[in-house]
Amino acid sequence: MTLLAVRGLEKSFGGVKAIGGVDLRFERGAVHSVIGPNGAGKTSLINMLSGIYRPDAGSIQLEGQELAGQPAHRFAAAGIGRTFQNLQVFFNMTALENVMTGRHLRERHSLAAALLRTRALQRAEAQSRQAAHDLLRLVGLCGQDDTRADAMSYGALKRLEIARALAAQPRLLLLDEPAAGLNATEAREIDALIQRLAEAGTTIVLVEHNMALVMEVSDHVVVLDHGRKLAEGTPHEVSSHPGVIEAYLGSAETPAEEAEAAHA
Amino acid sequence: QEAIRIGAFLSVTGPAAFLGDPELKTLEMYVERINAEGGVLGRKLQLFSYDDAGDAEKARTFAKRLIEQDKVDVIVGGSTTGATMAAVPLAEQSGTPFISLAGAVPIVEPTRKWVFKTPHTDRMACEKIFADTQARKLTKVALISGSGGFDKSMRAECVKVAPKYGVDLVADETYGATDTDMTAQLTKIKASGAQAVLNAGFGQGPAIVTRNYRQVGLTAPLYQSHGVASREFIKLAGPAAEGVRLPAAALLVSDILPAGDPQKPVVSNYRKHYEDKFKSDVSTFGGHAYDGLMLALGAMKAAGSTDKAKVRDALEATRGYVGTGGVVNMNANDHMGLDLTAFRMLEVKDGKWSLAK
Amino acid sequence: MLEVASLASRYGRIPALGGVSLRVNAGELVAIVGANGAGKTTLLRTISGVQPASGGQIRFEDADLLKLHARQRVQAGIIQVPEGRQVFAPMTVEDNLKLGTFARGSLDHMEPVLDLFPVLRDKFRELAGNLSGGQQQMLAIARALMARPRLLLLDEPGMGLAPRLVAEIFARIHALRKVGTTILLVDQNARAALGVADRGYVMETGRIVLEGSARDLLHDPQVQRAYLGSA
Amino acid sequence: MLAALVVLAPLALPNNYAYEVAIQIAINAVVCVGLNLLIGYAGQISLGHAGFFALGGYASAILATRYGVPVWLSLPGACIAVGALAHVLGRPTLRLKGHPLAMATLGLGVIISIALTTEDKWTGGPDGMPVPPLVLFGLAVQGEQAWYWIAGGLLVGTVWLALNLIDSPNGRALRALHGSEVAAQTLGIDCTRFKLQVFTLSAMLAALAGALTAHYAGFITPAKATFLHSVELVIMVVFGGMASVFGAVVGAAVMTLLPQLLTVLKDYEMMVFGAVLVATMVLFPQGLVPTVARWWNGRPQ
Amino acid sequence: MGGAWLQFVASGLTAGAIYALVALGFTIVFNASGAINFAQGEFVMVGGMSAATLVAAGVSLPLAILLALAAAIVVALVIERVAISPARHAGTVTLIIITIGVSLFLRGLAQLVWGKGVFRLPAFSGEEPIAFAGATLLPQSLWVLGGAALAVIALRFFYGRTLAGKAMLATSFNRLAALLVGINTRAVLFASFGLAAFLGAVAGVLIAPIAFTSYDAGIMLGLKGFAAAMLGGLGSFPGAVLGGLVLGLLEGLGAGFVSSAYKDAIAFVVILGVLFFLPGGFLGARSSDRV
Ligand SMILES: Nc1ncnc2c1ncn2[C@@H]1O[C@H](COP(=O)(O)OP(=O)(O)OP(=O)(O)O)[C@@H](O)[C@H]1O
Ligand SMILES: Nc1ncnc2c1ncn2[C@@H]1O[C@H](COP(=O)(O)OP(=O)(O)OP(=O)(O)O)[C@@H](O)[C@H]1O
Ligand SMILES: [Mg+2]
Ligand SMILES: [Mg+2]
Repeated sequence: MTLLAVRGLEKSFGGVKAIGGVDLRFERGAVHSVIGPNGAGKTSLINMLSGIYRPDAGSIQLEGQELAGQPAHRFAAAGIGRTFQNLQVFFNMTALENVMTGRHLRERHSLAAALLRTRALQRAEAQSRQAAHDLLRLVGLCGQDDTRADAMSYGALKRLEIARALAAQPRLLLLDEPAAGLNATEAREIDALIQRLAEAGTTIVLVEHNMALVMEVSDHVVVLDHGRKLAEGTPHEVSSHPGVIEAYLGSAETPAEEAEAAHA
Repeated sequence: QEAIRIGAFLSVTGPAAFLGDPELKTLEMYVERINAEGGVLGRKLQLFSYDDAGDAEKARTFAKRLIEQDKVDVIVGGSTTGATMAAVPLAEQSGTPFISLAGAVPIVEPTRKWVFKTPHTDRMACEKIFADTQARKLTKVALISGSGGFDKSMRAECVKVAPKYGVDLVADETYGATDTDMTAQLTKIKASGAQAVLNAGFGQGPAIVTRNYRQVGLTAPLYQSHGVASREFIKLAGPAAEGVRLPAAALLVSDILPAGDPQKPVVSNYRKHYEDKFKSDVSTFGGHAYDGLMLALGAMKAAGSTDKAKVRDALEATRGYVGTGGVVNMNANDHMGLDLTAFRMLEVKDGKWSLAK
Repeated sequence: MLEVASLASRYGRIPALGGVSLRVNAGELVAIVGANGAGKTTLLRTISGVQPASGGQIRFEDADLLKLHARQRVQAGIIQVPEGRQVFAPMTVEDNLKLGTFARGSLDHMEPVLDLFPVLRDKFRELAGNLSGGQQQMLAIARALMARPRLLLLDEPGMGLAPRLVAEIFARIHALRKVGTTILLVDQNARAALGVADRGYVMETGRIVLEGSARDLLHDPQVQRAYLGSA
Repeated sequence: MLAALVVLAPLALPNNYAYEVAIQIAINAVVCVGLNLLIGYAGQISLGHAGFFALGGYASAILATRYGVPVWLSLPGACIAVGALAHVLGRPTLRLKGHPLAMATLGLGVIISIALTTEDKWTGGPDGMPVPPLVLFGLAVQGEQAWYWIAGGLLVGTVWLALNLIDSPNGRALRALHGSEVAAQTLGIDCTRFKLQVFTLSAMLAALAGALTAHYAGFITPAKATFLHSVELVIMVVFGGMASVFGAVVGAAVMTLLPQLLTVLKDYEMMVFGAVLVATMVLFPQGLVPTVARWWNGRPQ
Repeated sequence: MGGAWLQFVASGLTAGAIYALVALGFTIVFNASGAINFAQGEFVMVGGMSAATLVAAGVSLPLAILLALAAAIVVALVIERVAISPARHAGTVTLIIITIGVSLFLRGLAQLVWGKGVFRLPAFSGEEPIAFAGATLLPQSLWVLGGAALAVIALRFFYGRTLAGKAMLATSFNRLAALLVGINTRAVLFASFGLAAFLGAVAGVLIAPIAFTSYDAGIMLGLKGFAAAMLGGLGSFPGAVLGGLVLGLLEGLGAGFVSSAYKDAIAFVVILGVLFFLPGGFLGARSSDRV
């Protein structure tokens, strides 16, 4: 079942066509990876799928509901959550508050209730607090509840963004390089987390350069190059696609091996 | 023995500073002089003064402070009409004699029990000017005014009294207190066919108006208000000031007053004291403060005490006080006590003030 | 060449480095690996002088680095490629590269550096902030190279780069070492980092817990488990 | 704690002048608490709040004197009218950020101030207009003590509401859009709506304070609408500490008291005030309250 | 009112050139620190007042101008060391409030030193108005316009073409990165204040024959200069000049054709309108807000 269908999506900046007519389908509960060389347009795609950029042309339909052209918060309300390649953490808050903010769509925002601090609001707040606490534990930030975000290391912030996005319980989660800045062991934890989320029914769109992670978790991989779809298929199909190797993966040898060869 | 407490709140800084600054200097100087001469009623004077910076709200707070905390016997102050009006209810409520140094008519009309004022009103200035234009057979007059309280109040009074003098107002322009160029307004005035132009304003604006006036080639007589009655105006406006007329008190022309003028000794003395001490030119505004202080002290002497009610009654009974602003005769319906004769029509000649013919 | 002795540093009251000692010999490529928050970035920042030290010593050749400003350290040839790229976003790629020569180096390096990263040539007049993440990363490295570093501090140079480019970057780093640049490298891709390095250090919570030749570390089971993702 | 302070303070107030200052502090603090929600928490700036402050006073005064509306009605009426105006003006204005926003709000303030000065038929021009006294439940509120309790009560209420707001989903939304507007949007936060909400709220608080000042003083002049007064309000907020409700109160208190204390310096007053402001901001860059709070918390460790 | 519009334009240019010069000073400090220096108007005032009092004391005009420029620069550098530099790590808002404190301090100091009088400098090349097509312009206005033109060319060259200028810009964009390429960020702030004061004092000296000067002249100049800088696009030097001239023209034409009482309001309404459509002003920096 298709959750999100994208047709004829286009976006240019000045002379650069960041995305030039892309069609995509994201199936419910599956993990979709988007890979491609630097500057291929992956982040631009994510920005359009989350409503941050308004596409020049094309449609974005979530279960038949047209979203293109709507403000970003409507995308969120429709069930699309995301993380950022360039961190967008609320540095003026603690880790817990960051995640609690993620629950915005699950909360009520009557100004009167907020000003008067009603019983119902207090109960909801306690609930949010607990949920946020659990999410922090889930992404491996146990015990950091009250750490101010501006005192956290890069890797911790990446996880914090994931927890915050999860707090909104999105149907579609867009992850822009979640494992950047994490080492292989840490990336494995993200790997496990993604798989768990997918099993629970969340559809995932993953942009990542960590090929080990992509190969491990993806059901379906899209390769972008120069704003166009270069290839599409299972991880295996894609990784053996000559065009993909040429443009993106490079020679099969890993650099480490290459270097080790040099040592020898 | 306890000192007599004189309270003052003045616009020492802010847009009306050139009112408040000489006023404060005058009060400080004369309190010192009088104390040196032994004080009044055998008691020394003590001055409590605050700077309201031209803000009426601050003026009210300071008036309250003077009345409630400093427990002054009399208040001399209120450089601007706004500041004065803010303090009026407090003086009335507490029963403190209050001599304002501001110009507008509403301060003394209707008469309030405890409130007096020393300067001429802006209405008198308008009348003096229009009397002059009438004499010169100039009927089409253009108005230009600043946007401050003094300027707008005078403008409104001029509009009111114009018909009385057969004056037809053909233009009505405005400029901001800190504007740097008024040629746009003056060009419109030039096109209006005015036979004379009246500028209600004070501070640097009138000097710029005067310079721009010549720049755009206006030749009709230019009248300024009593608000620019100081030598600084001539300095700033330069040669363009030549021929400008304005109504002002005798103070500015003390040196050329005829010997028999009753004000001559008073204004000459005040001028000498002020200029010797501060090495700067007198302005009529310091004179208002002088008059205010002297009226208050005179009333205390007449009452023989500082009892507020008695001082008030004595103030109201002031007759024939010769001050820098003119000869003051107060009564229950007139808490200012000046008439048009107090104003002289001055004209700038050869870079100096002279009496207009 | 670089000698760090029981270096300590803190953020406010919170210690981030608790006595780190390490050594980088001239012409050597040394890698540091460690989990998130171990203090790798803090260590590099303290060496480059943008973060004050609260104790210990750093010697660079014969100079006491802690006595020098960040600027003087740059002049001495210590150049850092910071975490998170830190390009001058509202300026063009060209200006970013030119600014790389502010304290040392010269515009003559422009061509060779652009040859290393041809994308930057295409984007020469584009604002740095509009580049994609990986392009910015390349710009950050290129900017550092413009200064002809003697000691290059690399904080996660491979982050956000396509696998092909990662391979290339590490090859370049390796090549730089060959032309005599001394390099201190931090990268989450521990396999690649140790792959090109001569020696390595492992950091945990602000301390060095393990050191050795890169080869030994790569094969150390503990390192493999914690950082290389081998089960 | 603040409530206790407000209740106990009269013991230390020797005369009506002291009450007067206390009332001014309370009223300024109400404005600052509102403004701090906008500046400190939502990260937006306004250099035009003096305009709303003065409009509140004028609106209530004009409603009462021209249209014979009883003051207990004209006062809330003025607040609502100003709130509506702020809402309308805020919509395009709050699309701006940072310096352009500062400029735009400054412009709004200046325009309001010019209109109040120029439309003398309505406002009495630069010399201002008289304002009838506040009548509540058929009783005219008169005397400093009565006003003190009204202003103090209002302050306690405002602080309570503000604290509640900050610690609610709405408050978090405000802080979030401060931290990163893009991220806030992707969490479903309608940034425009929340910015507008807090802008309107703070404008209404300013209007309320302005109206109370006017009724208390018995007159109002456009001096309260000027750019300089707007700046003064922002200084109070920053001085006390942005993103701290108590900071706003402390800032208002210090910045209201200080000029009164410095009057003894006469000609040196402005210079010393400037120097004190600079020194405080250099020593307490986060503002008085947050920096002191940090020292305080730091000590036990 | 056929030919009058030309005089309205002349009036607008006279005021506008003044605003433009002040706006350039704002731009310099903004480009180094990202903060608005609300003491810029006071730098202008200090320059004008120093020159005016020196001339009044009998010093020749050129020497008085040189001394005034030096005085303003010294004042600004001392202030930078004492008030700005210690707070350079604080947020922008804090920095702005500090500059407001500095402006109060300078105003208070000027009031003590020079009193509250209004001063004037003699015009550099006579007072005889230049007439063209029925409109008139004071020769001094040409000095002001010329000064603004010269300043903008010099600044454009410095910031656009020299590495030192780019380094100053870079510091405001990213302090950390600036440190890492070896820029002395403290010196940048120091130099920018000196430069801003220099330019401010030049403005003060050029405009004092037209607009006069007094201890509180900085308030209006600061407000209008800020508005001009915003209108033209904060950070852009040609923008500052353009913004100043447009602001002046709006006032001149507004006063001429609409209402002199509302001319400032008209100008601000237009500024608001421009900002709503072009938040960066006319020539604001191309912004990059990608994530
Ligand atoms: N706001 C913008 N303004 C101008 N150009 C832009 C903007 N955003 C993206 N681009 C350009 O569009 C192209 C695609 O960028 P995008 O960030 O989508 O790449 P990406 O695939 O995410 O790359 P990476 O893997 O390096 O993050 C790049 O060439 C970039 O320079
Ligand atoms: N600005 C700061 N204020 C307070 N604490 C900080 C700050 N920056 C970092 N820290 C703390 O210092 C410790 C070391 O951080 P550092 O950034 O050096 O780690 P790292 O090894 O580079 O991690 P990563 O791999 O995630 O980049 C962490 O615990 C972090 O929370
Ligand atoms: Mg990307
Ligand atoms: Mg790091």
